[in-house]
Amino acid sequence: MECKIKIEKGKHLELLTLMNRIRLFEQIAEELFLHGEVPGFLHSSIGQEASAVGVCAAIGIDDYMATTHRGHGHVVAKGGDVNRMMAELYGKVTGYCRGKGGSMHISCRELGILGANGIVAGGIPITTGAALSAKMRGTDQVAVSFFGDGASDEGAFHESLNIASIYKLPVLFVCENNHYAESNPQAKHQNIKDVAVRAKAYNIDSVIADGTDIMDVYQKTLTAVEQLRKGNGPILMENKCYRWSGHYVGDPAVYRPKDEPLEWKTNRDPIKLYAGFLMENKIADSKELEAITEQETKRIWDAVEFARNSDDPDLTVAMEDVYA
Amino acid sequence: MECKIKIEKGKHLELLTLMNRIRLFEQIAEELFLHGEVPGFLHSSIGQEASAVGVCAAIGIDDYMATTHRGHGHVVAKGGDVNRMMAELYGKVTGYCRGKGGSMHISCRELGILGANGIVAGGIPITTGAALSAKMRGTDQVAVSFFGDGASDEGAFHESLNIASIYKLPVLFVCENNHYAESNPQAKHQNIKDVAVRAKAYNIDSVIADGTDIMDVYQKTLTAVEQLRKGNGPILMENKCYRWSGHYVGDPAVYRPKDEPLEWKTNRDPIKLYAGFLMENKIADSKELEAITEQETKRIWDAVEFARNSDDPDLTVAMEDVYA
Amino acid sequence: MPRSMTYRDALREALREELIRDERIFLLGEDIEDPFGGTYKVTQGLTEEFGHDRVRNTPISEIAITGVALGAAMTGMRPVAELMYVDFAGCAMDQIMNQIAKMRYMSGGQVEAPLVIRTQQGTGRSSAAQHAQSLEAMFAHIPGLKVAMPVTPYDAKGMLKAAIRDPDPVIFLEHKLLYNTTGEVPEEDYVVPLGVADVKRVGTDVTIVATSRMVLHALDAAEILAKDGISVEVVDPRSIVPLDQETIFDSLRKTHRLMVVHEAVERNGWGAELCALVMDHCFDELDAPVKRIASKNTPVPFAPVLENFVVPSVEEIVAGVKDLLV
Amino acid sequence: MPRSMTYRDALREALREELIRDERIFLLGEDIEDPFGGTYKVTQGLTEEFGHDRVRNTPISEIAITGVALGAAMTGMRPVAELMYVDFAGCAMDQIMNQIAKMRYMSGGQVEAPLVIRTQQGTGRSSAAQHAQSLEAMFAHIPGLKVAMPVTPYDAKGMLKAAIRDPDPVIFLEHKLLYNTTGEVPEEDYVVPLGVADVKRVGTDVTIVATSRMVLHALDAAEILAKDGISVEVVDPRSIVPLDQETIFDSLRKTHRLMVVHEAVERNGWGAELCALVMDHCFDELDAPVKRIASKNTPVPFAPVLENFVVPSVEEIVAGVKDLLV
Ligand SMILES: Cc1ncc(C[n+]2csc(CCOP(=O)(O)OP(=O)(O)O)c2C)c(N)n1
Ligand SMILES: Cc1ncc(C[n+]2csc(CCOP(=O)(O)OP(=O)(O)O)c2C)c(N)n1
Ligand SMILES: [Mg+2]
Ligand SMILES: [Mg+2]
Repeated sequence: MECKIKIEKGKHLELLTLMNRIRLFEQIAEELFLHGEVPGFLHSSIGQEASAVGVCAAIGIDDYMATTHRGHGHVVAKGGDVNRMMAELYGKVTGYCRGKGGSMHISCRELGILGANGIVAGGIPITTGAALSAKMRGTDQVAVSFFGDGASDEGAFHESLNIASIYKLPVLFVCENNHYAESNPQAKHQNIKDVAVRAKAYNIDSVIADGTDIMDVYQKTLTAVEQLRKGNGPILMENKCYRWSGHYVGDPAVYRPKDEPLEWKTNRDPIKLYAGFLMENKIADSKELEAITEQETKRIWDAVEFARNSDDPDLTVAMEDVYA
Repeated sequence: MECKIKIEKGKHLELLTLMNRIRLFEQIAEELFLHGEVPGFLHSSIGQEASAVGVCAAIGIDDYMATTHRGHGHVVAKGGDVNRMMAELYGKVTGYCRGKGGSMHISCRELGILGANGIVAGGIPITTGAALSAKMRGTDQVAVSFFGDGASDEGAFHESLNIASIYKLPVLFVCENNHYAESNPQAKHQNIKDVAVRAKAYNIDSVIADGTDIMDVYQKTLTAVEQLRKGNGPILMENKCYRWSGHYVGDPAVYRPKDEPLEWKTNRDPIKLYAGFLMENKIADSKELEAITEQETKRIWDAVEFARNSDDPDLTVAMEDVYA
Repeated sequence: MPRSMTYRDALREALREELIRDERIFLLGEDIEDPFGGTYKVTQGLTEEFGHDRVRNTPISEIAITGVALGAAMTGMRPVAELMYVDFAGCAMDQIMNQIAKMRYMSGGQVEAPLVIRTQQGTGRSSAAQHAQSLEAMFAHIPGLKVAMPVTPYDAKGMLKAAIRDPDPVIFLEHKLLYNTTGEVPEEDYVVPLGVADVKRVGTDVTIVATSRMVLHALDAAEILAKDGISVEVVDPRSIVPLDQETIFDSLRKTHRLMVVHEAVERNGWGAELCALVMDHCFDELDAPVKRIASKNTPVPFAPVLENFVVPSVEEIVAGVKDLLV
Repeated sequence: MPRSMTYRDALREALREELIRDERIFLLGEDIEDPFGGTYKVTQGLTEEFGHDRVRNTPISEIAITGVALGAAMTGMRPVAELMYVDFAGCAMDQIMNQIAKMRYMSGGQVEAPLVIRTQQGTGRSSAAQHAQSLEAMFAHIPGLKVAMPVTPYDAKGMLKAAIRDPDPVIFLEHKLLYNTTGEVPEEDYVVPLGVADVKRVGTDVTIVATSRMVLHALDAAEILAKDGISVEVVDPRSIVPLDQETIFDSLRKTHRLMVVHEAVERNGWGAELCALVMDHCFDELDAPVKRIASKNTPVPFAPVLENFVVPSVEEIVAGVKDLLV
């Protein structure tokens, strides 16, 4: 891990805090799901925290972001309130979407979060539209679209990158290549190693980052966003990473070689790597780091309490928001 | 124009005959359309004859081919009977589709013509499926998909090339880049000059041919088809060409620079170029060439007579073929 | 002062006036820019006036057209997207049905999707199976969408303005055979609100509810039937979502006989929904079963004789009304 | 000898037996290969038995899945494609509606498209707006498609075999809440032909026509109503295209009261079509208006309380039947 730019200690700790918050949110939600407390599906992003936090740290609250079924991490990284997130997972009226969206549809207007999406690649054109809107309104906002390696096989991916290139839109397409599309390993769903090569089909720039190395992701995103704000057109970023869990909570992921997750967990844990870096460089000591974990653990359990104590939506809520 | 392989005179004349047949079919159909004799839409492929004939000459009757709204040339090149084609344009029961398809839906089962298509890029996945079928049945058939530069922006293009690459299918994707998608010049619909670069996104081979030079198209297709039959996976071929007429018959094409069509017609007329080549190399003399034009002119007017004299489909035909 | 103008010009005038009124509005679609001005020339002249930024061509990418419109609508713009033919909605159906229609709901009301998808549908030009469908029933089945189907230039202009100003996504279905029809259109700004039916002809014996071009067929049939002393009321719902049920039911309460006519295929078409609504609300008012007249359950054939045969004709409507009265 | 087995296992057995019977058959879809065996595990074990050639994973590319299936079907194969959720049909709608459904017609009968699209739909697992729709009415509106909706393991197996052997494209709609339900399934080869309704319970007072999982609700309601001395006949059309109208009308001619229940949203749902058909053919048999019970006109909400609320319940059916009888 390498940091070539000046980053304040506070910023470092903030990044690590967010990574911990994501990890703990996912771990605890997973546990609650397996206990039957949380309905629906859950897709955990454990192992991909560096990508979420590294990218979102490089953009502002005014910038737009859209994500996928595996979106908790991105929402947290963009500043999402874990109380409202957890409540949404529980289907409670205090959730971001008043319990009508659930895990796969969390959005937050004030934070520029255009929404998770249950349709693979479904959010990519939408983010592209947000970028067009920013450009037409003459702001310097950018839009970030998160999606997976599998999503890059969808027609929606192709059409979005092409139109963004033609219109020179300030959109960062972030492919989190975790090497699997559900049960299908990358080599079985696309005949390329780097999704980034697909940028050539649209004559746009691309950049590959180590998605387990937050400093790498963060610095490369800063550079990319600078380009976007200059009006140089869209960029395709590929963050190589790995999802530790199954595709959804409950999936035993028998389709993976046994030692593969072990290898990533042991040697490429984004949080362990970053914590190690901070300690090695004497930016923080282990006490400080433990304090963060403790604080975030408490924060998530508080969120669980908040969700548990929240009300179910009133039945009338079901009939609202179909039309204005 | 260059011919590096041995081609019999008879073959040369056959190719020129087909090119003439296409040109005359389009010219006469256009005229009849403007006189109100032919209903619906017509999309003329004049100027693109070398691509149609050069490609189809390199495959056999058993091989599959699917095309687009601009498909008359491909059907003729694959061996289509102009009587049945013209009758289809007239909506007569003697047409290939008994008058139910029209210009945009001509197909011919016996000739492996899977159909023209009214949906841009709609035929690409279908051709891909035919290639999968050939592979699974263990034949050495290949499948050729014709489409335009505009079609390469559709999601269907992307998904088809990706899956063909993964499955290593014997499919030749032939993009006839005539530099316009309806009224939209290529530079306004895709930020690339060569559609062929898109092959990189799927890690497949590509080849660019001069779509006004039948010898170039033919020889490159032969090589490509050889690769396909060896099981080396799909290839993206791009034939650079130009449509002389408007997008559809009746479109004055005011969106093009005035001298652009003139330039192509004068200097890059595929038929003139080929005829010149045959004469220069003493393969045929002008008399022989004139005889071909005469014969084909008669053939097309005979087709018109055939169509005119054919019956409208009985009304009961409308209710047939919805289900088996 | 009303002037006579074509349906096409009325639509263009609506777009133009709205583009002037609100700078958040922009148009996007295939081949809509000048000098081409759209396949049916509705947008002709608008690029020249408003520039390529606000009237923008897209690649042939229906997913992108609709998805980009949605993203823009969610972030403060008011896009009017054009799908060249309604049939191409097939290419964009995920964005239409899973994203655009549901965004407000899934977000718990946080976001709006104020956008219009203008498109045209229908038969009559030998456009064959992939360019001549009528798909309003599909859209009506998707909660979250509004569905407009104007028949006159007056309605076209007023409803397009209403659609553009609407906070919800509206599928705006023009008809390819109507562009050259003419009618009176006021000079002043006006809006025809969605969800307000129009009694296009007053009558007492039978109510015909017809949509889009079939309103014209119904009016022609009414004229013929009048000669036989049969008085037909023609009700045009104008939008089928929202639907002005009351105007339809009021007419039924007067005539006690109802026919519904549309150009979409009969099976699971919108006429079925109207039958069901009448069952629910006005069963006792019926002196005869509701009569559906719709296209036959086939793809649209190319040959003009066949195309004419599968689509409802004035004669079929005339005969159907007589059936209803025996 | 009938054995009790789950809906899932019955479907798998149908696939397995057909894969053995006819080597032109192959399966394609996302994540259907072993060891994963499909999201709902219907295809589990089949790759091991038949290999990756005949049971093949695809990229996440619904256009390709359906389009490739069509191309293969047109050239001698008999593909069974899987869309993981019916909602994803939005991504493939062009291929489904403009290509697959219309290919035979557009070619003037030259080609066939003998393929099956297996998918699952419905609510009950808090899957929210993009994973819980019921879209049979959309498919039924597209001439050229057949639409199957089995509820029991017996029907599931027999109808899947019929669908695979059918010369036309069939949209085969499983229900996500039915996979673990059990029922008797014979050991011998059998087929349940499409277009043959099944009277799932005989009764005399009211006819309920219900589809898919709603058949179970209707049977539960009938049980409850029986205690009040109300005799309900439950008719399951099993496929809505083709539709066995006669069995439904025969039942109506006996009971003179009809309810239709489905899980798709009410507006322009299949229940509307049934109302219209009854209008056309059996109006005089009706002692009361046909009653529709269907999901409310909203996207499917996530929260279990809300999801339950928008979908028809047994209680609603019971109350509805009582209404029909007053
Ligand atoms: C259009 C569509 N097709 C299929 C699915 C089912 N599905 C959900 S997630 C997923 C895998 C996505 O893979 P990838 O894009 O790599 O993201 P990851 O899950 O690895 O984060 C699939 C197939 C879906 N939700 N939407
Ligand atoms: C899905 C779809 N979108 C749009 C159209 C309308 N359309 C027909 S042809 C065409 C242009 C096609 O351009 P290209 O692929 O380059 O082929 P060319 O016409 O140049 O041969 C368009 C936009 C269509 N038929 N289908
Ligand atoms: Mg992945
Ligand atoms: Mg072109």
